Amino acid sequence: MTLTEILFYAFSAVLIVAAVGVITARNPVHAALFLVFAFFNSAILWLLMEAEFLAIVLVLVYVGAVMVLFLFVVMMLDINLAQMREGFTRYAPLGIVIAALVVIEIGSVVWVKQLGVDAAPALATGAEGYSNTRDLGELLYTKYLYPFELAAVLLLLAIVAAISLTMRQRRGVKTQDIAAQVSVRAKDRIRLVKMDAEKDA
Amino acid sequence: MIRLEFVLMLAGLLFALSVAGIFLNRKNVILLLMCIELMLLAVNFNFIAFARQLGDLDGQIFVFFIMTVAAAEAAIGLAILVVLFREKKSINVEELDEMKG
Amino acid sequence: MIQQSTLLSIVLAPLIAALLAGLFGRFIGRVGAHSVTIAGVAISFGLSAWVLKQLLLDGAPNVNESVYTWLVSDGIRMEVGFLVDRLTALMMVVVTFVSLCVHVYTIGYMHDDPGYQRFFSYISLFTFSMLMLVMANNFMQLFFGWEAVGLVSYLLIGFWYTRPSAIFANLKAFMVNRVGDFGFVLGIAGIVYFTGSLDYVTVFGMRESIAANTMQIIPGLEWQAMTVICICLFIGAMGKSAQVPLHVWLPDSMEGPTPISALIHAATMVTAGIFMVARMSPLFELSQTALSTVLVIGATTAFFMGLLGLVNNDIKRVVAYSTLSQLGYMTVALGVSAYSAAIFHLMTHAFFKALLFLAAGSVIIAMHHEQDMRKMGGLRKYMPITYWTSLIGSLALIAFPGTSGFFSKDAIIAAVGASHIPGATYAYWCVFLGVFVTALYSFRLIFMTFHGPERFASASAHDHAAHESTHVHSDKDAGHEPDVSAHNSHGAHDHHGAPHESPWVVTLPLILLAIPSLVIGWFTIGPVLFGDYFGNAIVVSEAHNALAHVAEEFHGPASFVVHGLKTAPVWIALLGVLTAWFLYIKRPDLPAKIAGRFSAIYTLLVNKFYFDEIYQAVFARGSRRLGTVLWRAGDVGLIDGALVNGSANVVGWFSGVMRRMQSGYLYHYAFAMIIGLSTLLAWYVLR
Amino acid sequence: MQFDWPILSVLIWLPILGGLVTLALGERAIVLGRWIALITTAATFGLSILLYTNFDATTAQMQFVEEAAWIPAFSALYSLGVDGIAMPLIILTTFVTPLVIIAAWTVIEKKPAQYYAAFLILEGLMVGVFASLDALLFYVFWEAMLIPMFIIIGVWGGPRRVYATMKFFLYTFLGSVLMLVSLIYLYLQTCDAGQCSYSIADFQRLPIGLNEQILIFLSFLLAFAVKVPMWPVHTWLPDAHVEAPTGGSVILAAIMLKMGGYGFLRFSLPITPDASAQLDWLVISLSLIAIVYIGYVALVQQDMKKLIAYSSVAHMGFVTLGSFLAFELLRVNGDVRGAAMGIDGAMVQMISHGLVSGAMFFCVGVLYDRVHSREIGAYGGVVNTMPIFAAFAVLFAMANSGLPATSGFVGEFLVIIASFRADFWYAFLAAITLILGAAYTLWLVKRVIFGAVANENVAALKDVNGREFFVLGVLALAVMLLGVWPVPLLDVMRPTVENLVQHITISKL
Repeated sequence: MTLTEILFYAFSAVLIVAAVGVITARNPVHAALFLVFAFFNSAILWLLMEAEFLAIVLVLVYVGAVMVLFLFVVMMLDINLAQMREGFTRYAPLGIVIAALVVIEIGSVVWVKQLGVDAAPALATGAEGYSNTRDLGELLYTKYLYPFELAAVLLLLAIVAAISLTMRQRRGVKTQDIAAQVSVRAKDRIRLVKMDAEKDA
Repeated sequence: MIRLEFVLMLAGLLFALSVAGIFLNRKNVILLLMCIELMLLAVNFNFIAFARQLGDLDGQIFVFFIMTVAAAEAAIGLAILVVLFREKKSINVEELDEMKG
Repeated sequence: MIQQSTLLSIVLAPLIAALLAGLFGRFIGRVGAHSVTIAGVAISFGLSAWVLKQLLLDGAPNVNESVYTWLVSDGIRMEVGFLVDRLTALMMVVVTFVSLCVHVYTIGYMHDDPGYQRFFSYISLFTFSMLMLVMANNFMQLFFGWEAVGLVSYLLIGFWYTRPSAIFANLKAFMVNRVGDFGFVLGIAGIVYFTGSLDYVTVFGMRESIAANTMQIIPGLEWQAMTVICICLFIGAMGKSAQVPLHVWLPDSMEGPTPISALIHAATMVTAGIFMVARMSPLFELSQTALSTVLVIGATTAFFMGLLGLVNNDIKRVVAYSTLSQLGYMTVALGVSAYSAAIFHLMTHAFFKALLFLAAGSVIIAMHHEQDMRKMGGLRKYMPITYWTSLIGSLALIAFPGTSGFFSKDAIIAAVGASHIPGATYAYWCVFLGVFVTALYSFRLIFMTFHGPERFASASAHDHAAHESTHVHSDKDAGHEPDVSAHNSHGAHDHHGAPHESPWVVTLPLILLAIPSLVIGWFTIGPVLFGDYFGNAIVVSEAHNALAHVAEEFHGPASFVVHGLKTAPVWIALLGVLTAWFLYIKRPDLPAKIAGRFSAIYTLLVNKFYFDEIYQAVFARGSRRLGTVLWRAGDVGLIDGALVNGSANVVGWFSGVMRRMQSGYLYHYAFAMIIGLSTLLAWYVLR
Repeated sequence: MQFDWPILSVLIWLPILGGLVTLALGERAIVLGRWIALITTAATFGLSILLYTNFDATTAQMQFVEEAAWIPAFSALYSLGVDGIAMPLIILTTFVTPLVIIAAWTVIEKKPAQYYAAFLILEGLMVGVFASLDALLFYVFWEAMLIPMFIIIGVWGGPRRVYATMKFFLYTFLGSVLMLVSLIYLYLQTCDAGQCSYSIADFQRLPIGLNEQILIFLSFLLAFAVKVPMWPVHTWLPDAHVEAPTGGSVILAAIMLKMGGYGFLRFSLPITPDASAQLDWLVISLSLIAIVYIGYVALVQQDMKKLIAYSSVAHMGFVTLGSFLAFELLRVNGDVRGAAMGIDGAMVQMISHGLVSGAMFFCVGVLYDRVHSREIGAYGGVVNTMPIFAAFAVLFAMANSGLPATSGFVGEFLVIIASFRADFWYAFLAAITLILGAAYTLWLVKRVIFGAVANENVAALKDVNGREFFVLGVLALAVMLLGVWPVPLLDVMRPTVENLVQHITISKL
């Protein structure tokens, strides 16, 4: 058993524990923190699997941005925890059955059916001057250029969407509406009424 | 050498846990979102493992895109959550039944 | 030689006049309207008379030519054409002559009516239609004319369209006629089926081949094709000529103005059926079954409809029932193959019945549009011309020896007596007793109207009691002639003043019609009835040529009269007159007592054998009920309710069930997705 | 003589273009829009007259043929042409539409520009249906036509218009989707060396097995029977008519119903002659049921438009009856004499019914515009206040009840005579319409037109104005003309009809 393997099993165990923590934590803040922990573990495991760039991105983007966002939201909102925990275990048996089913399925795929995948010639990861980041970059900017651009647009869209969803017009703020002022017409302001002259009683 | 089978099992366990999490935390939208993140993580494990096994970086590219989408999803999901909370003063899923037929 | 243009002028002159009066009535005014239509009909009459003279005296050949091809479909030509032989020419003269008289008469009768121009337009249009009918050389045109006269009759019965009874009557008339037309069309279709032609001459030429065919209308029952066709055609004739059981429209048609009662519902249109059967004699001769049917129906009409004339008090209706009865006589004549006798009676009847109607109209004018005979009486001295002319008409009607009606009717009775086809005995008794009935109601009319005490002055005082006790239906269907405006304008005269003779435009036609009513029989019986007047227009097979037996004893009109005096019918008729005199002059209290004694029969007669009620219940109400059931249960209930909206409801119900699955809870959807996914996966992986 | 310019395309697209222009001008320029609508439709009618005058009545060939690639991938062609069956129907379309425009001149107050535009576009599409030689093109026009009609009933209709439009749309759509399946099947059958065809003429030549024919026939039957409409798929018609505005009812009755009859003659009979021979009893019995059953139903209607709608169903029964006589004739008599007469009768009946029922709906419209009621009970004695109108109404009623010298008589008479050759009882049941038709029509006339003035609404009626007089007068002239001079119509049809009869009596098995 090599060091790599030992590390893999160790961190795998921790990752599982962290995941269990995420789904069982009483407090959402704790859950988020468990998730952060899980991400860290995953990053380490990815490093072990020679996906250095993605490991770094996971930490930077997920832990640094997404999870912080989660924490913000969790803390900002006043969540009634007691209500949330009601009936926590109601569907637990079903959930466990389904989870077990998923595990059995994957297990059977992996162990029984043997996947039929032979190890291909490994990447020359050990070679001099090899960089996972550069290889990925080359692929991204050549073969996957259009998807990459699309992903960028997607993110932009997400930004715009998130802002437009959460932005709200505050009432009682006195601002000018230039368009409304310009397009106003005389008859909107004054109404001429034709009336008979007053008659004598 | 990390064996492919073990990575896949790890991912499977992770996935199963997140499924169980969805069942457990069905009322709390934030936790649901977190479980989805966890699920995506499990998927990413698979991609990375296969990328290594097959010596093909395309798998890692996929992970990259999945993370992009996950980030966008989290952003919008949380934005919706905020709006929802503003409206309902709660994020209890059981109160969100307006889509009822 | 008769030119095509002459014939065209005969039919088109009234049509053009009708169009002028109808479309431009507002511009040409009253005088313009009656001038132009009278001119049109006069041209027709003049030319018709000339055509008759050509055929009769100058030996011109028959005309049979097509004028216009209406359409050709599948090789069958449908045309407009003229077949003018002596039968046609006779009809043309009768139609145009009566029409002319009625036109003149109308000037007086409709003097105050706001629909003056319209009326003239209609009667001219009628003249056109009737001429097209009689001059047709094919079934198509016959049917055209047939329906067109029906249309004009519809319009004219409903002429006073504000009166509920009038528009009820015209709808009824049209509907009953349509029942006849229904048969008629089937008959025509049958003819086309067997001969592939609509042309008379072609069809008659192929009559033997039709007769050789049989049809299975009801499976297993072979019918002679000719019988089917003839009975179908005769159903048409029953409708138009008001034979039992399709007679119900004719009494009601008296809702129309009197001139058209005279023209259409006595003299011309109703005889179209008689004319048609006579025209089709080559076909009818080949089917004894059809002839028997004709005979029995005619005989029934002749006797039983006459009975109804005995109890009615409306002067026009009495004349109408007598028309029904006389049409029955004509039909009987057709049934015993005495076609020429039928046409002869048709002609004489046209004169004297038009005369009677116009005289009744004259009385009605004098009585300020009162039609109830119980409110008349003693009019003889106020209206001498009307009295004498209607007396002539009545004498002709009862077949008083020497009058025109005598010759025609006696010939029919003799022919029936000589016939041996099935039903002839029944028919003989019907026509024989019918003579008595005819005499009784005719002179009942004369006596009640022109003789006896004057009941009109005091009429208004006690009219209602008498009215209701004896005449059950008077308010509903007898109606009262005037429309509002006419009544008012008459009201300007002294309402209770003495009646006076009608103006010359009314009396002139009376006199003009009285002359032929009286004398025409003398001149025409020889050639028309026993000579070869009709030539090959009428075909009678030797087997049932009843008239030939009568002809053997014919030695000129005078001896016919003398011979007639020796036979029972004349004396029966005189007995009828005496009875009428006894009941209505000598002992006016007797009729009511008799009615009381035989109240069952009396009620039956007053209610016209309940034909109207039965038809109303079975056909009118029954159809409506059937329609409602079909609509409510079939369309609305079954098709729309069960099938159309039903299927929509099933979809709705199913979606309602499915909708409950859409709880709206996010996690339900999530669970469903996850469970579904893992199940699918399990099936895929573990199978 | 054929033109060197595409006259049929012009007939289709000119009104559509006019409609788009009217639509673009909008409600503000309604006066201009109105005139554009009128001029366009009048010009279309004028051009369709050219179609008639230059029509070669000696041949059954398609004439004025145009062909262009449309969807090359499916080898669908934009191909147009007319024969003796389509041409009269096109003229009927172009004849009625201007009258609808005139009748709506000042009556429509709600969004008139869109109203005119809908009718103009509808006209183009309807001409397209009759002129298409390509099945796919036909289908596109056939379905597209529903849209303007849907809008017309749905926007300008009566109070229950939503129900009526949904019913109308679902009914007709349900009917025609199966037709599309059949058309695609036929298309696939035509494939020869990779070259397939949507041409209707190719479909007609195609040999097909009996079972397939029966399926195709049934799918066509559903599509066309709904449109005709035949019993028992007729119940959309009364609702649609009742709710539709006057113009909508007129077009619906006058032209759209004819699409069903046209479909039978163009598709069912020639494409599936053997199935037609097998199943003609079905069509004939449904037709006879329609004639008698619907006659009774019409009798008890209280709503004028409903009554006329039901009478339309009964009259269209003659169309289907006449069209399907050929096979029975062949069985009974061993020859097809009378078949052409039946089809002649069906065609004349279609044209005549277009004129007469259109006119009757116009009449109801005239009354409705004044009193705003369609109930028979709301009227009575209209003749007192509207004599000219009454004259027209009686004329059209007479035509509706099949009086000779009006167009209504010709078709019925021909069909009755032809059906006698097939079976006495066919003729017997068909002839019952003489009685029932007269009963419901004249009873309507009696209750609405005749009688004393029933109420103050009727007393306040004003007789027809010049515009209404023109519309009714033109229709009256057409009805009379066709009644006394049907030769021009029958002459142009004859070769086509004879060819059709010949075609359908040859087995395709």
